[in-house]
Amino acid sequence: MDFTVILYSVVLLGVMGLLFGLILAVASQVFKVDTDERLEPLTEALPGANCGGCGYAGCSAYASAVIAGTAPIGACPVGGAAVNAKMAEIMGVEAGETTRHVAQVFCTGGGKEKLQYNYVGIHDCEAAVRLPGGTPMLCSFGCLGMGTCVKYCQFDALSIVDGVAKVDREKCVGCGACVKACPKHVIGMVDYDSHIQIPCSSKAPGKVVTKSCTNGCIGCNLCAKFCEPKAITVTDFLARVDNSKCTGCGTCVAKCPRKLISLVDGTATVEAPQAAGAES
Amino acid sequence: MEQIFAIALSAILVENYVLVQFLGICPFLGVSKKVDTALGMGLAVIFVMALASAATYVVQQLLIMLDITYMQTIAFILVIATLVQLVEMFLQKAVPSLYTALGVYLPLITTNCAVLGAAVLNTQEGYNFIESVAYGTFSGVGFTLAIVLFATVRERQEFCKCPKAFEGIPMALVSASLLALCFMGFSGLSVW
Amino acid sequence: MSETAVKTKVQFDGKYIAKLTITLLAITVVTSFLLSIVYTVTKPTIDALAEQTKQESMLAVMADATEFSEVAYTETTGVIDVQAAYSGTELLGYCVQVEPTTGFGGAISMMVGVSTDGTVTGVSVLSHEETAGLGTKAMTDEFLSQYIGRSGTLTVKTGADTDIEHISGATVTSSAITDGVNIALAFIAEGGVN
Amino acid sequence: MSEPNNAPRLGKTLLNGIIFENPVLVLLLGTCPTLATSISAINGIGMGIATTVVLTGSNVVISLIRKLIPSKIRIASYIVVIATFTTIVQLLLQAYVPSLYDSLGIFIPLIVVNCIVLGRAEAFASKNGPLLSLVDGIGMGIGFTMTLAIMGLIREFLGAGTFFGIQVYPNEFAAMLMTMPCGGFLTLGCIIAAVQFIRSRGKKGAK
Repeated sequence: MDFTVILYSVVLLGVMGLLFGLILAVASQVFKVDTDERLEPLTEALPGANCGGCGYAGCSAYASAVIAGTAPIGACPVGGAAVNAKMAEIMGVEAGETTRHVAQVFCTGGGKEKLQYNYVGIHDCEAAVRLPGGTPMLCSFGCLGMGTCVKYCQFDALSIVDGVAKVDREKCVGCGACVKACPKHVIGMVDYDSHIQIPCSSKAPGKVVTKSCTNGCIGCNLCAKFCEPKAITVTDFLARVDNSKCTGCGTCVAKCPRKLISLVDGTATVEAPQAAGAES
Repeated sequence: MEQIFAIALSAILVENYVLVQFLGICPFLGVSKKVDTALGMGLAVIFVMALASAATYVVQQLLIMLDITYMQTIAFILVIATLVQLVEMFLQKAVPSLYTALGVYLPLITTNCAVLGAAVLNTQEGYNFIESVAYGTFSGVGFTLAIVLFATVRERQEFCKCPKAFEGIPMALVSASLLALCFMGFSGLSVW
Repeated sequence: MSETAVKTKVQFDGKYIAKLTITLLAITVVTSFLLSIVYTVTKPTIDALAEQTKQESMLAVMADATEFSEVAYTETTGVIDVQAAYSGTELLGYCVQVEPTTGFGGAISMMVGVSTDGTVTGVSVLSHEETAGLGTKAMTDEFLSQYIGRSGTLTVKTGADTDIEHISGATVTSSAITDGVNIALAFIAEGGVN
Repeated sequence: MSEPNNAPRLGKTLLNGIIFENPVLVLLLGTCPTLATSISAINGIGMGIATTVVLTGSNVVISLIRKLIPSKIRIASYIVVIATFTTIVQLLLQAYVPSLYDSLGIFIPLIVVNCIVLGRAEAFASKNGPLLSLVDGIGMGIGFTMTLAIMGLIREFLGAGTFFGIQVYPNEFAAMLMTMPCGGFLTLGCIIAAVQFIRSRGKKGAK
């Protein structure tokens, strides 16, 4: 057991360790990025999906905005209450409450058989929308069903089911990426606990809609007339529901001649699609 | 001088680090979604590999002098890890956008088989100082060539319609295998 | 990070630097200490094992030798080590360890036994990186026994009058092994041993 | 420092490593050794076992010392610990279990640069207790070995016509390409595609 080998190796590695430790320490000072010490735990608390639901470029951008005070605590739709509590505790501020939002597709795909022309090209909505009339279908407001939103959804909550986009309400975290992505703007954010849904975004008059879609809204106003809490308003041939007023009584579901309005698994009402990026 | 050219040719084409020697595949698959991040990663790897080859050559001479060459792996790894940490700090300060884009793959350069592979191959081939630095740099260039080529292919893949199961990584791997096939064509090209 | 932040003079807080350096130093010292202990403990056994495998491989190529001794030799490329083989006191020949680099996967380390009259007494492969199932087919005893009794420079041809019948699918490996044998034969022929 | 009622978490971490977060198929770490050593099933399994040993050991060691290391030098120290651990395993094997060393020997230096080891050390071991890290190491190791074995079988069968070394069909018909690098990429791609297909089939069934 000659000790020179041990001595040499320990000395060599020790010297190297010392030297590199010094270099790293000095370098970490020279390259010190002056960050607020709360930034690290805050970014840790956020889910880290960088989805942009809070309206910022990513979790670290949102975290630094919160520290700079320009962003509210509860703006992270993905994290929900758990993240807000953690963020509030790090920032030493009480947490603002948040209502959970999910995406909803305002189209039943009723018009996908009635086409102006046969579209053969890149299987992508953004490509199809650039052609004359903005859509191969007769109905110029409907969902093209080519899955751009599916590509943008990081949480695998969107899928194309027989030609039209469908949202998986449980998986949807409400980040709003699909709302921005859809070139036909048929996807909007609604409250998770909305009672009914009117899945249509066609602003065309009745006789055009009857030709271009099997169950599109023709703006007949029946649902608005029979809704006691006056939750439904019809503007340019399209019915929209205000979630806060709707009590989920379901009379409009029975009244709608096109069988368009339906209960969202029996408990929820529909609210007008808001602008992208849900604010708390 | 022609020895350097021979090394360059072999390191970039004939024995390309990623596609022929299977070194450095993790960042190759992980960072090649966009060409600019791939290029950023490639340049960082070239920088680290050049410095690492130089530093490890000096360390190897030290090890031989003290006759403790069994410490080779540890000493090399320590040098490379420190170098990568320095690059990480520098990027965080100077180019934060590239730093966030590279994300977890920057520390992974440390375990990047390519960097340690270059250091170990340098000692095996018995190159002198200039040759080993040249070998390190040119294998970094080979790595960058492979990763940038691959990134351009992957960017175009976003719009092609491929079977659901093959979307994402499997499709990338299939195109990587075709790329490897092309690079196999160079194997007959031995210069010296 | 507003623009008005004046370029603050970089202040070194010593405590942080010390903490960092001490930790790294501690880690490197502890790891190198542990490693060197294990190395010195295991070194004798490893050397003994290596010596033993070497003896076995030499016996494989020089069956009736009883003991081997180090021999001084002139450095030639491809020759790694040479040992004289004796049975009792009478010199039988030399065991030449060669490493042709023309293998498919890389270097192949081989032991070639050459008797005093310059003919091959045996060939065995010590280590290789050939592809399993392909290159290894050229390392069977049946293939290696072709070299026994041969001398001069051997060629691998796929014709009738060939010295060595190569294995289809393992042409590169069989020609590499033939190179190895040629290196050994040439080395002894030129009296590499002084 | 025993965590209360962590039995379910242990099981979950173990399964996690094998299926849900399989290091190669899902996390896409450690692809270098996977492609390099899966030329034959025996090589693959050998590499898998060697990696499991080192991964488990270094996971435990790192989770023990995780509190002492400041974040700026965490990579340097972790990788030095891993490298030391690997070399010690190599020396011990070489001295005391030479037969095993002959088959696994060439893989061990490869493990130091295996992204899984440092990946798991940084992602898991530096945040959890030694017990959980041990289980995670084992889970990841088994997942890695399984993947390598499957890859090895396919590439060996297609590329060299052998099955664990036994010649199954004459060598002339074998596609030598599969043992080459491009075969490796292709096989890994198809396996991951198969896994994605099974998982998407599973989801559709569940909905």
